Amino acid sequence: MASVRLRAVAKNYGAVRAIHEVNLDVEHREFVVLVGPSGCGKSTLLRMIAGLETISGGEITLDDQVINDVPAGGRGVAMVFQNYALYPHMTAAQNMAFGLENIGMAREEINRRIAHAASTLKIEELLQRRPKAMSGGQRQRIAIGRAIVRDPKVFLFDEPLSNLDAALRVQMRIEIAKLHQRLDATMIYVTHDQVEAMTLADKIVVLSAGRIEQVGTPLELYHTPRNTFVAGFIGSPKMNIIDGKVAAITPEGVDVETPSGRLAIAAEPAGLAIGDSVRVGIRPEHMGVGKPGDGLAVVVEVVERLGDETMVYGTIGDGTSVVVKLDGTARVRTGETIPISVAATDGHLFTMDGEALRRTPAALEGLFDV
Amino acid sequence: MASVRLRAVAKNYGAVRAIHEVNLDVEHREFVVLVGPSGCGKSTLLRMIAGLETISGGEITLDDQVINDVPAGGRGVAMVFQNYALYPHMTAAQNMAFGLENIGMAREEINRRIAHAASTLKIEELLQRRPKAMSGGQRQRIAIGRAIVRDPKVFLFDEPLSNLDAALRVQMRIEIAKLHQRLDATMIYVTHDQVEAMTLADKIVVLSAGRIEQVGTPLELYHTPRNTFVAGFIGSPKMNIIDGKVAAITPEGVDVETPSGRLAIAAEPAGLAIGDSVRVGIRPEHMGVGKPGDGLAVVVEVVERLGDETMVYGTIGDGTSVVVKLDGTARVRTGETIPISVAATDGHLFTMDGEALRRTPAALEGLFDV
Amino acid sequence: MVRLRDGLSALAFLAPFLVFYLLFLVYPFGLGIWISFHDWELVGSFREWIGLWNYEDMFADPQFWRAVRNTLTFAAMTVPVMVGLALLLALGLNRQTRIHGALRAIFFTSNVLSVTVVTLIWIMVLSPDRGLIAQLFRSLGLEPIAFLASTTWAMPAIVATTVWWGIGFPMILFLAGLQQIPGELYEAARLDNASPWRRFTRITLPALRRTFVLVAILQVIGQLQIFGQVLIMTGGGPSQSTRSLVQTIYETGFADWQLGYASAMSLFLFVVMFVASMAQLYIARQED
Amino acid sequence: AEELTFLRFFGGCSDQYANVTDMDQAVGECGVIQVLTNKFNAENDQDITINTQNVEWGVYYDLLSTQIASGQQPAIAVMHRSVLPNFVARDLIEPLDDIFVEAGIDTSDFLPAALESVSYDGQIWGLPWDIHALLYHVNGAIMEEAGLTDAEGNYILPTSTEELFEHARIVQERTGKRYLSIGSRNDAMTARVFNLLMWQQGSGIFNEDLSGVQIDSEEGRVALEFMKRLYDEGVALPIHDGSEATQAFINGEAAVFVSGTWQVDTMAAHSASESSPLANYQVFDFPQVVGDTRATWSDSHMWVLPAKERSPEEMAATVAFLSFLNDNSGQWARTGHLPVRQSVLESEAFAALPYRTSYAETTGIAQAVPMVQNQRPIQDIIRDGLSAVWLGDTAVDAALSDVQSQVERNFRRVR
Amino acid sequence: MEKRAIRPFSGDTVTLVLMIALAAMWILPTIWVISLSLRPNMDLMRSTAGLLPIPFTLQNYIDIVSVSMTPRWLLNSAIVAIGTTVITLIVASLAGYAFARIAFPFKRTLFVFILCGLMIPEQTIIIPLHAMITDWGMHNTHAALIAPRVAMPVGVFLMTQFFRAIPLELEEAARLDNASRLTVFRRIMLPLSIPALTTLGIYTFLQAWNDFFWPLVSATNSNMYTVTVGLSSLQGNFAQTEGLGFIMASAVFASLPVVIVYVIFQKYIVRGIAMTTGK
Ligand SMILES: Nc1ncnc2c1ncn2[C@@H]1O[C@H](COP(=O)(O)OP(=O)(O)OP(=O)(O)O)[C@@H](O)[C@H]1O
Ligand SMILES: Nc1ncnc2c1ncn2[C@@H]1O[C@H](COP(=O)(O)OP(=O)(O)OP(=O)(O)O)[C@@H](O)[C@H]1O
Ligand SMILES: [Mg+2]
Ligand SMILES: [Mg+2]
Repeated sequence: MASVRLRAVAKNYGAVRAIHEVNLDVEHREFVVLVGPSGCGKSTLLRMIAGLETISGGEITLDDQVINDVPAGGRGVAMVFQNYALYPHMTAAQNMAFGLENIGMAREEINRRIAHAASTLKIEELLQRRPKAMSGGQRQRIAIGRAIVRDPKVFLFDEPLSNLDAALRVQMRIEIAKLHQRLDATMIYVTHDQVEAMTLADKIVVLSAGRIEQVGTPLELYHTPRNTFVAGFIGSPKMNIIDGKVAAITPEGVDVETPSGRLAIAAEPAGLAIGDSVRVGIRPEHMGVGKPGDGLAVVVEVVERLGDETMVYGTIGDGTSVVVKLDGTARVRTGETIPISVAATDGHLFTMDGEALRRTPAALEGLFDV
Repeated sequence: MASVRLRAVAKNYGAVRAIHEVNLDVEHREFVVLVGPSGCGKSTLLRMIAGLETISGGEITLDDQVINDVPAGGRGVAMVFQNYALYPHMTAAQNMAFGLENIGMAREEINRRIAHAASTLKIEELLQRRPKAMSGGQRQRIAIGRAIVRDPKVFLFDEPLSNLDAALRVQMRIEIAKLHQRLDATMIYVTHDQVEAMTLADKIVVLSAGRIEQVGTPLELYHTPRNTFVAGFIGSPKMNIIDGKVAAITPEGVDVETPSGRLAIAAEPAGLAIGDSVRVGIRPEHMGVGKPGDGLAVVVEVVERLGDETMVYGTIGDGTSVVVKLDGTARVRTGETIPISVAATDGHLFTMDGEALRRTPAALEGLFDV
Repeated sequence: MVRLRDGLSALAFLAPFLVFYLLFLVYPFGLGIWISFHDWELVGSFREWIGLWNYEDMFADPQFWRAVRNTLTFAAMTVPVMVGLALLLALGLNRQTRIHGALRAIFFTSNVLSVTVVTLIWIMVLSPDRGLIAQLFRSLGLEPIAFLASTTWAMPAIVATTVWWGIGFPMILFLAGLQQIPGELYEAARLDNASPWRRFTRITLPALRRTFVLVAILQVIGQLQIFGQVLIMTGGGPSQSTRSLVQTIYETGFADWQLGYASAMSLFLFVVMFVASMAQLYIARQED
Repeated sequence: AEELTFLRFFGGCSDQYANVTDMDQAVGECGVIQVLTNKFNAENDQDITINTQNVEWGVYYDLLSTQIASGQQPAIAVMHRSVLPNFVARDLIEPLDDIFVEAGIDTSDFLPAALESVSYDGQIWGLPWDIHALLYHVNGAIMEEAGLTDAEGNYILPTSTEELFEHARIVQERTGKRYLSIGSRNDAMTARVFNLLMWQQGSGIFNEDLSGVQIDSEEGRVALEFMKRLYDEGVALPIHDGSEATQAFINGEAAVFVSGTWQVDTMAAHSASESSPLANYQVFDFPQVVGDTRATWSDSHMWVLPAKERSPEEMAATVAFLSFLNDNSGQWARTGHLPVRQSVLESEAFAALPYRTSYAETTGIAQAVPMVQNQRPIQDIIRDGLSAVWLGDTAVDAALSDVQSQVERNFRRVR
Repeated sequence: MEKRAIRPFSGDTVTLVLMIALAAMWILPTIWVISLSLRPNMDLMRSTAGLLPIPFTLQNYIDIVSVSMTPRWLLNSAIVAIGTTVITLIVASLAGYAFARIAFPFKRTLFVFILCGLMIPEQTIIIPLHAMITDWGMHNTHAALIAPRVAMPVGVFLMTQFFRAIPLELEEAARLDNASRLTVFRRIMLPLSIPALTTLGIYTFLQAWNDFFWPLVSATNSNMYTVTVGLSSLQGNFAQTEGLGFIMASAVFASLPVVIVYVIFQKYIVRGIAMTTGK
């Protein structure tokens, strides 16, 4: 059992408030990913849980024990650092043993644990090497190994893959996913890479400027972002946001008049009146080429052909840039104007201050059934 | 006019041959992208064209003038470096002016050119800043500006975007594409990012270990890779390569028996006999969930849900890893075995030493019509 | 073609320094070896080739050996104190606050004073009737010690002066070394339950090994060259107990006029220092 | 206009005596020579300027040597008789016989001892300036307090080793003061006293024909044992260097100060001050403390012309200054030094100087180190080697043989 | 940064108090000497006790400026130290550039040959150097005090290391910009190496200013003394007795320039040291 709960946790650096009264529940065996733009407080939050940073306010509990004042070493959490933080003058085995020696564990038990971790991570042949003599991926594994041998209740990862190259990153990402399946531990993972977030998380926490914007499963965030910040942050290329005015309220949702045409969005019109300014959000992958005169008129500026996909970068009437993702054989040329159609159930609607309007049940149907 | 021709160009570093007699034609106004794995010689080739590296053998011509011995400054080429290589102690304007001052250009002409380049790149308000006071993207633009003011016949780019973050990379990529459309110049561009290669290039050159593997348009390389190296290099996630044996030769192509099922591939069976070992190549995006018992049986290990797409990592009978790209709502779970179907016209066939067999006309139909 | 052009421009860039280097370092060094084979006097024109006689004389000269012994003793007393204290200071002052910065500046500032000023200060501090320490002794009801007049205390007094003078530089070297240790290592160690002492012995010390070797080499080389402090503070006394090798070289050459003999001694010093630094480098290499 | 560099020790007081040309205001060695220089600069009619370069005397010869070595010889320099042979042997200074004749300097007016001290190899190398010797400076107040006075109130001085230690004991007992103040650490006084003690036994550190060293001898042992006993019994303080010993005497910490003629004027000045603990200052010939030969240590100062190219004008200017100095050498005697000219010795002015009668015999008993090369390093060896006995814990025999062998080594390098 | 707090030893107040105490001990002699320099000589003959300059006088400093040779010596020191620094910076950066950036035959050999010079201590060559300068008749000149210091290879080594760390692309960009070697050196490399030049400059300045042995034997004319030698010439018996305050004032006065240089540039010194010992 290892559940972590944050209650109104806050952090001040001098006069600067880095974290604003955050509440968060992490359940046993859950894989929670913290995402957000640089400087939003991801690392700070993680380090407070680890005990590396004092807590300015609120309470952190681990299995219902308040751990605010428990020193880092005693919390039963292990951390994998971005730059690994391996002890450079110790071999891999010594790196792993260090923490166990510090608590006076018997030599045999230490060796047993190292051997076990090494076989789990397939790093047996690295054990006698120093970090200097290892590749980035190997160091990463040793760093994880150092965490594993301590048999922690909670694993903390602070952007553990960001120093690796793209190919290795994918591979290590999958390894961490497998590790999570195998180990009986809770994991809290910081990243700014939203693919990592989407693929690893049971639950994603989107932070912005020290506050939680939204917590949910990857698909919840993708399909029902609570505001334009989350909508823009989750999904790549990011969701197109187009300003418009409410033209009609229909049983299926809201019709919006945009500078380049009218769009129907399957969203609840709660509080809206005709003529109100609103923002329409449409993901590039939900756009398609429609019939002439239909949907949005987009002036094509750049066409990128990626093989099975074609990315179209264009603008609409008021100059807003939009990105459209079409299939690999789409016939589009630079300079032409193409009609872009969007299914009403794929659209999102936001108020001018960015709050999402609830999508209709029709729009959500089937999305979370996987 | 600015065409670059390489004839049997070679480069030795001491005893190491970095480039093996490369032949390449770059036409006027063409956008040629060099790709290949790290260390394959992309930068070396580019730097030989720039004149920063001596040429150990062969000839480089620019507009039919041999330029082997012309010093770098005199070739009329400009280069944009990976880390920008802006002079840190000079303002943006001084950076741009430096090269022009060195050839003794009149002050007014220099100012005119800088003003013009600045308006092209929308960097007017950056001109008096030092590189330190700029963001990555802004620096990138200044670096391009420094190239533009020299009014070069050929632009060389060595991984110009690799230091930028993902979002900025996309934006700058588009700007470079627009720039190419606007300027009357030939561009040679090095990258290891195949998305950049696919989206920017008129012509891609795939290098491996100092040799050219294949030259062609992005779609040619995507649809008709000449060998497994190119097939693996172009497309993301990379093409799955599965070993098998020829089971039948049919009018439509070749049937291959793989460890996890039989696949039909629309490829010319030239020289193949039943029972020969072959390799089948299938791109993840061309795989779909088929009927039970049909196609390849894939054991699912990890499922990554990216919103509108689902990546499935699994293995087939002989342990080969495969990646399958399904749509966002695909119902797949870790641990289950799913039947993966592939259209015969989407498959590629290679001999055991990696040479591609020609795809049938039926397979290629319509692919290059866009 | 290119190589030739590069060669010429390299020559142009190097020439100014090479002129100085050859003329004022290489040539004198060679000349020193040449002189050491002569009975060569400072004044007048007497220069007679005597082969190895200066060296024979040197190895048989008890004065010379006394100076060597004093010099080695001095280095053996100074270097460990210097290295140890510098490390302690660096550890204690490795924080980026104003007060720590000010303290660092205090320890470093004495480093920029010249040897004459330093010795002037310390002659006064150590003076038995008017010195600072004497005042302290008297206030404690003790009889002040005439440090520089005592064969027992003169050397330690010079060591103290030297440490006071020179502590800043090794301290800064250690600070630079400390600051290159990534903070994450200590965080990892904290999560690993390491006590402060273990953090020090298992993380800090190993990480400082290179700095250690560097500091030690610099100190050994520097302290073997002790001259000004001795010349000014004790003149080598009392009764030769602090006479150093460089002082002996100075006096042999410039007071006794025997440049040949002095050259032989300075080449001996060179060899000692060379061997000492090579030995330390070798030890450092071994541990890698 | 000629500018001459004038290299000397005797202290730096150009600031204190800036523009003073009145000889009456000059006190001490430094004052006299400085004011003389000022006077010459002010009064000579050939537009000659003398630029004094004063050097602390401990490093004086190092500096003179390096100046000569680097071709930067001063026009005129001061020199001791003891180092003369080294400079003459290497042709570093000019012979002066002809110059004296030309300048009309009358060598026959020089006292024989003075003439001897500037002569070497049959030629004259310097203008004699003084003869200086070790004296017995006495703090009369302490002597009186200790009761070491005879019926007429004259101070009782020792005539033997035993008497000396007896006096020391008495002073210690009756006044709580030390008997002797003497430079004992890093101080040439050590070697001077040792030479003096050897001579009082009718010996010397070299044998008769200067072919050998006889420090490690019976006489040497007696001398050193005597010195050791001084320190062992607390008669003198071993750690005092020259200036500390001086200071101690001025502060009234010791009854007797062993130092040279050069201190007479200074001590007299101190004593003259009302509140000074140095009261009733007197000075005497150095008493017989060992052996049975009357002797005290002496050396002499002279002015030499370092060998170098001189233009006739420069030479003329140099000679003019030399003549001026010779004419005024009587002034120098005021410092306490013994005069070098017969005419000065017989002058009324000299006779009027205080104390001179109480050490009148010194001229007669003064001995100087023999005219051999390398006296300076040799005396340094003696200084350092012997003081190890009281500063360290070297045994007398070991010290003697150590010094003997070192001096022999040095002697070998003489040519 | 707060993170530093967890490094061993540096955090707690006990350490801080200890450090402050030690620093107080360290600075005490200096304060005392400054205080002595502000007291009248006559007063000091009686007693040197006390840390405060009571009675207070500036007379010693006035004497230095008006009557003593100290200003002259300061001028000599300044000429020598600044001359050494400027020339060293020029020749060392030129040579460092060649070693860092130009390919030429026997480069490695030559570099090693010059590094060997690092192993030769100043003291070893002073005797022959003296003989050599004597033969050239160059003693008692500023040039003789400057030249041997310029010959020290430390600067070349430092500048080579520094230039090597400047991205090669900058130079390549300049080559594409038609810049000659000299232009690259002057307009790109030199401006970029200002931190290194500052460090080297300060180091050279301090070394030259504090040099003792060489000026002691080469500058034998009191007009040519540097402050170090001049002060030591004052320091005889005189120091102990009559002119104590004056001597101390001279010492303080002579140290002021270096201390000021240090205080102004201290962050470069530290940075430079970190730079040269990094990795
Ligand atoms: N020691 C500190 N002192 C003052 N402010 C700090 C400190 N550490 C972090 N901050 C501030 O707290 C905020 C959150 O920092 P944090 O490191 O948690 O961001 P992050 O989300 O991890 O960013 P990144 O993605 O760049 O790692 C930032 O604004 C940062 O400037
Ligand atoms: N100066 C050099 N000396 C020796 N070998 C070199 C040198 N420069 C490059 N090489 C070698 O030449 C080969 C090609 O290098 P190059 O830099 O062109 O690769 P690249 O394709 O640009 O790689 P990357 O994608 O990592 O930039 C590599 O094997 C490299 O090790
Ligand atoms: Mg972070
Ligand atoms: Mg490259």
